[in-house]
Amino acid sequence: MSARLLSLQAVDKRYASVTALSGIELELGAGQGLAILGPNGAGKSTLLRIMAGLAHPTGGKVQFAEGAPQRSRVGYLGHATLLYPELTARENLVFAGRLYGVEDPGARADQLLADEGLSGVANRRARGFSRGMAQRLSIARARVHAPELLLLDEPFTGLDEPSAQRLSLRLEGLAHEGHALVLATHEIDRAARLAQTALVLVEGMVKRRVNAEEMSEPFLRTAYAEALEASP
Amino acid sequence: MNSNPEGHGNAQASIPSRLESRASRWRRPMGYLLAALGAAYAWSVMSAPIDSTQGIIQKILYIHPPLAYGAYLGFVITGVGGVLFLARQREDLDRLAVASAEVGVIFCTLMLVTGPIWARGTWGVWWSWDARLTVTLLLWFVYLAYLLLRSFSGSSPRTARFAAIYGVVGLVLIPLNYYVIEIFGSRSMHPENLERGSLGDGMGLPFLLGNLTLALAFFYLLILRWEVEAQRRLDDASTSSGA
Amino acid sequence: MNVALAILWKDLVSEWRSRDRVMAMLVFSILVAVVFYFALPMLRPEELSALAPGLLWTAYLFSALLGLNRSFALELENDALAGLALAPGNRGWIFLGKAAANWVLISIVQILTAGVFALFYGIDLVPALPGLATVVGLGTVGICAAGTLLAPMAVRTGFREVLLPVLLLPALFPILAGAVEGSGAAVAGRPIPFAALQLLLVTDGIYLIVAFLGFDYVLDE
Amino acid sequence: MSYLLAAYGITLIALVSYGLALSRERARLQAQNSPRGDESGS
Repeated sequence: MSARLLSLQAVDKRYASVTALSGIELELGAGQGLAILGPNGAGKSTLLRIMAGLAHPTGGKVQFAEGAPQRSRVGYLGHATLLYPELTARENLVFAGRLYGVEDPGARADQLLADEGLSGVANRRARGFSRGMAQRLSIARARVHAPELLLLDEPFTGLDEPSAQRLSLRLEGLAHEGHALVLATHEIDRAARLAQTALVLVEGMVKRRVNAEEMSEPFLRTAYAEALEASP
Repeated sequence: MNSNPEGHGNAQASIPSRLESRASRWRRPMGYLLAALGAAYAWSVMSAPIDSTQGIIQKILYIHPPLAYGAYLGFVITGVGGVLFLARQREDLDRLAVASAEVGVIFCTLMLVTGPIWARGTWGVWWSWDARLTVTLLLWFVYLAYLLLRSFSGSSPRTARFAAIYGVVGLVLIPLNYYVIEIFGSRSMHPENLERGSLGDGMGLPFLLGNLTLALAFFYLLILRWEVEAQRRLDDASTSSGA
Repeated sequence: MNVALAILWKDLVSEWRSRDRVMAMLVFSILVAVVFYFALPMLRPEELSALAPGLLWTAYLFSALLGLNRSFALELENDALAGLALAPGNRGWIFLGKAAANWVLISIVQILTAGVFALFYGIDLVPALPGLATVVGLGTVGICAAGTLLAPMAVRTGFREVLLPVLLLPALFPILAGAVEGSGAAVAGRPIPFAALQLLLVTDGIYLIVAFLGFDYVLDE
Repeated sequence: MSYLLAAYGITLIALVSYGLALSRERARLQAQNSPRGDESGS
C-alpha cells in the first residue's frame, strides 16, 4: 500500500438533523484509484466537495498527509467546466495557473494544451467550444497545479460514447502519471476499469467496500446490487 | 492563512441544543414575572404626574425609548450570534440570531409607530426626521433585509452563513448610522429633542418599570421565537427526509 | 496579491470583450438622468443644478447595483465561482480582485454619467473636477466593498434582482450621506467638508475589512 | 389623550398577538415533530 495521501475519519455532513453523510471512513494511497458508487442523492457529490475543500464536514476529520494545504493538492472535475467563455483556452489556463500560484503559468498552459491536444485552438474563446473540447480544457484546468489527487464527479454524464471512451482513456493515462483518482459515478464498467478499490454509498453511509484483490466488473456489479438491497 | 482548518469544529447538531433547553426552562417563570411587572408598570404610568409643559402626551416617554432599546438589543444579539455561529458552527446560535432579528424588527416597527404618534401629538407632524427616529428607520431596513435574505434563500447551511455575514454588516451599521445622523442628520430638523423629556419627580419609576417590562417582554418573545425556529428546523428536516 | 491582480485582469479582459456590463450601466444612468428631467419639470435649470449631486448619486447607486449583479452573474456561468472557491490561499485576495475590477468598471460609467448630467443640467464640472473625483472615487470604494461582499450572496438565491438592492442600499446610507455632501461642496466650488471625507474614509475602511474577512464564508459552498 | 392610548394600545396588542401566534405555532409544530412530546419548557 503506497504512502497514505488522504484519510477520512467518521466524517459527517448534517444540517438541522438532515443527514447527507454519516460516519464516512476511507483511506487513499498516493497514485491509487478509488471509485465511489451509489445512486443519485447518496451523497457522492457532497463527499467529493468535502474532499476538495469546497464544503466543510460538520463532524469527523479530513486528514491530508503532511504537505501543502488541502486545496493546492486537489484537482476537481465536475459537470460544470469552471471556464470563462470570454477568455481564450490559453487565457483560461494562464488565469487558473495564477490562481493556484503556479510559477510560469504561460509555459504550463502551453504544455497542458499540448497534453490535451488543444494547441490548435489555444487562442479561440472558450465560448465557442464543443462539449468534448470544453471537457478536455476543464481537465487541463483541473491539472494546472499538478495536483496529487484528482476528484472526478460524474465526469461521464452527458457524454456520447466516443468522447466518454476518449475521456476514460485520458483518465487512465493520468492515473499512470501518478495522480490519485477518486471517481464518483453510477457507471460500474468505468469504475472497474479506472479504480483499484471501491465503496458503495447509499443514503450517506458506506454500505459496502471492495478491496484491490476482489476488484473486477462482475464482482463490483453484484456488490453494488447487494448494497442497494441491504438498505431499506 | 489556510482558511478552512481540517475537521471544522464538531457542530453539535441536536435540536433543541442544551442552551436552548436551558433557555426554555426559564421562559415560564419569566412569563409570570412579566405579568406582575406589567401590572405594576401600567399602574405606575397611570399614576405618574402629568408633565407641565408637554401635557399627557409626554407619557409616551415610558414606552417609546424602551421599544428602541429592545430593538437594538435584538440587533446586537443577531450580530453576535452570527459571529459565534461562524466561529463555532453552532446551529443553535444561528437559530438565536434569526429569532433575535425577528423580535428586534417587531420592537423596531413599534418604535417607528409610537415615535410619529408622539411627534403628531406634540407638534402636529407625523414624521420629523428626528435623529433617533431616523437612525432606527435606517436599521429597520437593514434587519428587514436580513429577514428577507433568510426567507429568500430557504433554510440551509449556506443561508445561515450568508445571514451571519449580513448580521455583521448590520452590527457595524449601528454606530455608523449614529455617526451619520450626528453629522448630517441635524442640518434639516428643527432643534427639538424628542427623547430627553424632563424626568421630573415621580417619573423615574414608570420609566424604569417600562424598561424592565419591555426588556423582559423582549427576552420572553426571544426565547419563544427561538423555540419556534428549532421546531421549524425539525419540521423541515422531517418533511425533506420523508421520515 | 498575484491572485487579486489575476482576477482584476480576468474581469477587465472579459468585460472588454463583451462590453455588455458597461453599456448596460451607462444606458441605465442616462435614462435615470432623463427621468429626472421629466420628473422635475417645475425646476428652473439653476435649481436643477443645485440638486445635481443628489440626482447624480442616485443614478450612480442604481447603475452600480446593475454592474455588481452582472459581475457575479458572470461567475455563475459554468460555475466559475466554484473555480474561485477551489483556489488555495486567503480568499480575501479574490475579494480585492473582484472589488477592484468592479471599481474600475463602475468608475468608467460614473465619469461618462457625470458628463451627461453636466450636459443635461448645464453644470460646469471643470472647476469641480478634482474635488468631485476624490469624493466619487471614495464613495465607489465603499459601494464596491459592500457590493462585492453581498452580491455573491444575492446572486445565488435566485432573487438576485430584488435581493441585492434590498441588502445593499441600507448599508450604503453612510456612503450616500458623505458622498452627496462632498459632491455638493465640490460642484459649488467650496472645499470638501472634512466630516464628509472622514465619513467616507471610515465607512470604506470598515467595509473593506469586513468584506476581506467575510468573503471566505460568502464564497464557500 | 387618544394618541397616548393609541401608542400603548398598539404596542400591547402587537406584542401579545405576536406572542400568541408564536406559542400557537410552537405547540402545533411540537405536536407534529415529536409525538413522543419531548419536553422543552412549558
